[in-house]
Amino acid sequence: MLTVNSIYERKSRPLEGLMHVIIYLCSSISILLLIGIVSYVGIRGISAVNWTFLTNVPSAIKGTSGIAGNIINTLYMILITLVIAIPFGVGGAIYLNEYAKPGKLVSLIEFTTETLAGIPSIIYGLFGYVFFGITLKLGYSILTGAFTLSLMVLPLITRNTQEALRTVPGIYRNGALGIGATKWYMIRTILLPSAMPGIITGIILSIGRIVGESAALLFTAGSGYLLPRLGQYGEGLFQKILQPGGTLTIQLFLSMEKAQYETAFGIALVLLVIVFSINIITKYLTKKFNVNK
Amino acid sequence: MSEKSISIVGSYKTKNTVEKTAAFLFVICAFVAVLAVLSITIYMIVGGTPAIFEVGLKNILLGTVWKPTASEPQYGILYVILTSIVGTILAVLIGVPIGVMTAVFLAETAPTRLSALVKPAVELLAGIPSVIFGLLGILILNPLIYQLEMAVFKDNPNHQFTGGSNLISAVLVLAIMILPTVINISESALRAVPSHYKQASLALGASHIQTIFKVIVPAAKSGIITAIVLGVGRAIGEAMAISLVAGNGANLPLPFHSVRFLTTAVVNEMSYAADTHKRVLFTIGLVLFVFIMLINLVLNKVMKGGIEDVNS
Amino acid sequence: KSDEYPDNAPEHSNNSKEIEIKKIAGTITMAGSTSMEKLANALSEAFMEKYPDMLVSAEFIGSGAGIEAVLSSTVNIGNSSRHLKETEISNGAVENIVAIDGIAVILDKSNSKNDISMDQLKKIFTGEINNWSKIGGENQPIVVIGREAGSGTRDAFEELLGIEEKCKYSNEINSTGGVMAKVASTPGAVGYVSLDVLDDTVSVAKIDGTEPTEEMIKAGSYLLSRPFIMATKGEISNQTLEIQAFFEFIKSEEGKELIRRIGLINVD
Amino acid sequence: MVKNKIIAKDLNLYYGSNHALKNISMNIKEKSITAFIGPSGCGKSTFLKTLNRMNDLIAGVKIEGLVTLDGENIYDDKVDTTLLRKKVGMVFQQPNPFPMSIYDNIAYGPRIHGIKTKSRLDEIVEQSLRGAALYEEVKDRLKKSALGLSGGQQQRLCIARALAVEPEVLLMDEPTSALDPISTLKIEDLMSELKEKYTVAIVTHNMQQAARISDYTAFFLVGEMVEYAPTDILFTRPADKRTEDYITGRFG
Amino acid sequence: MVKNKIIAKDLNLYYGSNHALKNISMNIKEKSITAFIGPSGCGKSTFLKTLNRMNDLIAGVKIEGLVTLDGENIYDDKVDTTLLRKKVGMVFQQPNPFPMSIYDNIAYGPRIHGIKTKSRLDEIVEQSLRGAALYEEVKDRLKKSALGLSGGQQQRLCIARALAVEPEVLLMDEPTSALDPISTLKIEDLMSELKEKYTVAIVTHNMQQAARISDYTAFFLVGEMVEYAPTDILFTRPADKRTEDYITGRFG
Ligand SMILES: Nc1ncnc2c1ncn2[C@@H]1O[C@H](COP(=O)(O)OP(=O)(O)OP(=O)(O)O)[C@@H](O)[C@H]1O
Ligand SMILES: Nc1ncnc2c1ncn2[C@@H]1O[C@H](COP(=O)(O)OP(=O)(O)OP(=O)(O)O)[C@@H](O)[C@H]1O
Ligand SMILES: [Mg+2]
Ligand SMILES: [Mg+2]
Ligand SMILES: O=P([O-])([O-])[O-]
Repeated sequence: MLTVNSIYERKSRPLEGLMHVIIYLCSSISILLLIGIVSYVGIRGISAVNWTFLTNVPSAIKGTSGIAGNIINTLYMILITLVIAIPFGVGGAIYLNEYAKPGKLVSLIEFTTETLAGIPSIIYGLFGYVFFGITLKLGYSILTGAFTLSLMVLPLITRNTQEALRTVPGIYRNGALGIGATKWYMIRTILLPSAMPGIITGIILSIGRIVGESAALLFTAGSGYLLPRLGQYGEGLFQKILQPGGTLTIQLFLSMEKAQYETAFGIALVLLVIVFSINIITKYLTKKFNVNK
Repeated sequence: MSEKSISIVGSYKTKNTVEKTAAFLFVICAFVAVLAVLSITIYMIVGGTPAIFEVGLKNILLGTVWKPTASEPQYGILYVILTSIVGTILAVLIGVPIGVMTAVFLAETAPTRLSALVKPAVELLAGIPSVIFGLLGILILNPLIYQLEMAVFKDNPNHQFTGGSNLISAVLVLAIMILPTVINISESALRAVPSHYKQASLALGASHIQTIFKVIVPAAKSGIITAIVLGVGRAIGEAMAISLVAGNGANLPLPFHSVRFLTTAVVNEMSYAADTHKRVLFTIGLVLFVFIMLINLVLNKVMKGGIEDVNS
Repeated sequence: KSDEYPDNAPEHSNNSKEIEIKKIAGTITMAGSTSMEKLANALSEAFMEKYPDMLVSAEFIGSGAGIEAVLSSTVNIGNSSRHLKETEISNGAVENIVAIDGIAVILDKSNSKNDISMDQLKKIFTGEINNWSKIGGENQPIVVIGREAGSGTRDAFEELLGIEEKCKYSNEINSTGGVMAKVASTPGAVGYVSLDVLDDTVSVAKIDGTEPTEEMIKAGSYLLSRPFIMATKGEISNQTLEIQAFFEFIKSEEGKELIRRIGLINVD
Repeated sequence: MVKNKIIAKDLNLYYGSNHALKNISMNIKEKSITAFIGPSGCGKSTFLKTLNRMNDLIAGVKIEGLVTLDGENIYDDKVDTTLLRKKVGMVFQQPNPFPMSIYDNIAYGPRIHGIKTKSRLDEIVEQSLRGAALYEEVKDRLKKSALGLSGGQQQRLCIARALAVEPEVLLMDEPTSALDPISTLKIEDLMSELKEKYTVAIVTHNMQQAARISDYTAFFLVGEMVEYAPTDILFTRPADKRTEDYITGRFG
Repeated sequence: MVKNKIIAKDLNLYYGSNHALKNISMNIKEKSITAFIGPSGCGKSTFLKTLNRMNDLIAGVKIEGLVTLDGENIYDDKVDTTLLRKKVGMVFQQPNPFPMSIYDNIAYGPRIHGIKTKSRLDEIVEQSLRGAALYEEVKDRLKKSALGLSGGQQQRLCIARALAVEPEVLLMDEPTSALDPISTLKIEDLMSELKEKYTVAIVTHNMQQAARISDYTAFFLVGEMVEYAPTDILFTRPADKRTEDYITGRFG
């Protein structure tokens, strides 16, 4: 059975062919769907998007609508959430992968991390408001929202970082430690750079989650759409963090509530562009710092 | 770097401090998740148990009628629980294989150019708010499913038409929504498999497909499982989109029934509910929460169990 | 927070002259019904225009949550698109009706039947009539779209028709916009929404031959309407000067004009 | 007369702009051991990989020229590379067991090529492990992960794995560089046995090894094949000055 | 009299239930080369790793007994392992360059230990690369990734990297098994130079190598140290029958 004569005698492998078909079928389905959705949003959204839309805030009196305030709030939200979540997420992953001995504790942490990933946004919203908003007295504010979202995206960052760390070959660790590097130094110089692609995946997914979130934010960051008042020395930019701020998605949600679908799709398109740009920038940075070439 | 012999004992104090501090900080980071889950659990229990005493656990869990605002309110969520179970399982059964296969395609079989084009689109999709998925569901998917429904129940005067907002639509929307998560994470995991596995397999005369499914996918198993777990999490936790397309009737989860998921049960009514109604919604939240814990436990046991013996 | 009011209130109690209140500075916070978003945002914007040192913010978290928030003194005003419940009133919430919202019955555009009697409407929503052909329309199943339990719109609609607890919805959707989209895209669908969101994606049904317009509602010939409430903890007169000024503003001609402009009906 | 199993003709290979193999022409004789020697980086591994098209996997590789196996051009479009690689097996420089059990590692190839019966697989696994002088050491832990083996054990496992598909040609890239003398001797003995049935090509740094086991030796230098001759001739009467310098250690 | 740099006393090591080192006692002399030989899986690498506590990193390892460096117990709780490992450097069986540039690979260790000046680093990098007989080959691409080097080049890079921190003891686990004879000879020469200043312990499969370069040789068998003696004595008049069998290839 193991003998074949010519290397040209291609065996027919029906299963093989079938698997190919399945792969192509599945990927066509998802790719077409994904591209379809993106283009649909683009096409319906483009008519709503213009300069006024992008640079104004809504006013019932002047009858203008616009999302400038929401764009700024969204950027605030992404930035602050990531600033909070990345250190904790990456740090947690490092602990799990590099320090902790496999056992009950690790299982507990991994289990709770996964549980966090599964908690519905509405519960985050209710909890976040009670805990950060009321107990920590932050009220409806961008910061309350960012704290809440940090918990939501934590698992994305932790898990992806962990996966990435897991694939860094053990021989790198030995090499560094064998020269007398401290563990922390080894982590900083060898592991983190090698794990960067995974961390980036986590960040990209987190950004997606942050900009796409509505239920959790409605109850925590609220829906303010006004531009930050700059203040004399720009201190308003910091004060804004403690004021309510609705992200684009909140505004989208509210537009949808009022059946203003064109505005909703317009905002969705803007969101796509923002997510796309952030992804591109992140990719560029990864490539620049990628060590695994 | 003195060449004089220094003792290996007890010097480099600062280095040790840095080291210890780092280790300590990492522990703290790792415990954030535990603390968060703990606090949320307490919050949910505090919020969710009063209604159990008021209404009775049996009446809530095994009741089949949901009429929270009636003069004689009924708070039965059995069908809602069933819907969440059935709906999530179906969505995962559809979404995960498609997602994983797409990841295989992108990581292994697609021409580099194509995958360079598709990958950003997939990542983009992760950023589309669920509301939009719901809206697209209403505008595009529901009408299609409604036609199917009308064809199936043409001569059935007793069927309550859902206008396409039913279990089928909800499952399809959920399946689509978990795609980006599953694809992204699985693809990264597949790409991270060391190339020498692939080489070794090919050198034994394995075809590319055999190599993919017998070596590469198993080697990426832990990443793919993470993808699935996060995908399942997203499916269970999703509310905004399916509340628009599922119909939200508290009915038995049959394909053409308008159905209500645990999440939508909470989200839909939380904003306007008061008193017992509101407390019951917290109880539903608690049920959902327990549910998520159970699923994670099961996934951890079943799926991870398989990996350990390989890596040990 | 609320305990401070009695101390401050007497000082300004006879104070309603604009010139004096023009100086007021501070914040007013509202939270509550999403249906009232347009109203709340318009009022706060106009109010801030008039009193530039004021900061008025509104959150949209639902009527129940809004009233809860005002009762716990988290916010100053709770916006509710339904009447307050007895428990809420006994806890100290006061119902201040600021505007009236009409409820329109909507159909998908392809539906040729657009005049429905009150009685037919009841039967449609209770499931007695499940095909348009039974009331002279095409042979098309009726898809009944409603709002979620607890919705102000739904409460009002069912109460006005006297069909509480009897409705057989095939869909319960938790937003006005969702109902609009669903009805617009589903042949044979019927639903109800706030008057101020109507657009040309759906057609509006006449009820007993009457169209839902401001005049008809005021004249009492169109029956489907409900109040928009800005609840306070304790009477308005017991609130801070700023909040009193806000309510003054709503009742002023300027406020009434604004309410009319955004498609709502004034209380009087 | 000995048949030419593999013929390379005017073979050139480029890694991007790096011209890694220059005009290599060589006939590899059937049922014999051919050794490739030369300093690090001279292209031995690269040349070996052209013989079963493992270089196909590297992006940016360009290959010109001809390689035939039993007279069939292996770079022909019609070639089924899986069949080619089944016939031309390979053991790599660095041990690369799969992350699965020892048993499954060995059974991997046979299973792929359609063998499913347990008893037959058991037999192949045992035979191949014995063939690679590993059976005794691992027979009690066949179901344990192969990643727990020591470096040398891992490499022998890889050899066993390659043998399990019964190839016609076996390419070995420094297969014994991670092995101790005992195991090395066993593997060398094995190779001598194998050449009764199979054609073996081996890259080695160990000139004694080349001299000891091979029938033909090719000497490479910076991408060129300097000399190719029967082993005894190459080591005793090298035609090229550079070969002589290398084998006498007078190089560089 | 030659000082004992490292003393191991009644050392036992377990990988879980696998008793991998059994009662090893050995004095490693300062400024000399000690070779460990023995068949695959006998515990050579494991023993080597106990000398700079690299085994600490493996979960489930239990170590009993004593190892001292200059009289200090290296398993004492107060020991700073980073300092220990700076003093006791290591080169691994498998080349493991870091995923960074060639320059940064070499500068990695010195930087850890506090050297920041560019000129000093440049100097160390060049010196170390020359020491590992790699400088000429890579001098034009110091800023390129080290992962692009061939196997042999990578291993020499790792040796250079270890030299760059100027350890007192250098542990080498088959450092030349991936190298061609020319590079091997250079490394061997280097080791002979190194022992002027450093203490070197090397695991090797190549008995000729052990005989050629080492001053003392230890022969291991299934976790036991069978014999430990000056190299010329061990290879010419082994005290133990098993040693004799092994070195004459009459084993197994
Ligand atoms: N994947 C690759 N991409 C680019 N260049 C490569 C690649 N693999 C090898 N090279 C280069 O091709 C040349 C030949 O490499 P090859 O690995 O064939 O050498 P070798 O003779 O096997 O060396 P060694 O004895 O060290 O294994 C070297 O200069 C090497 O740097
Ligand atoms: N990490 C580990 N976990 C469990 N067992 C191990 C581990 N590393 C080595 N062993 C076992 O310990 C024994 C000694 O291994 P070691 O690597 O020290 O052998 P060696 O003499 O260096 O062999 P080689 O010459 O093949 O490198 C072997 O039986 C091996 O299987
Ligand atoms: Mg090579
Ligand atoms: Mg070893
Ligand atoms: O005002 P509602 O959204 O509750 O109808």
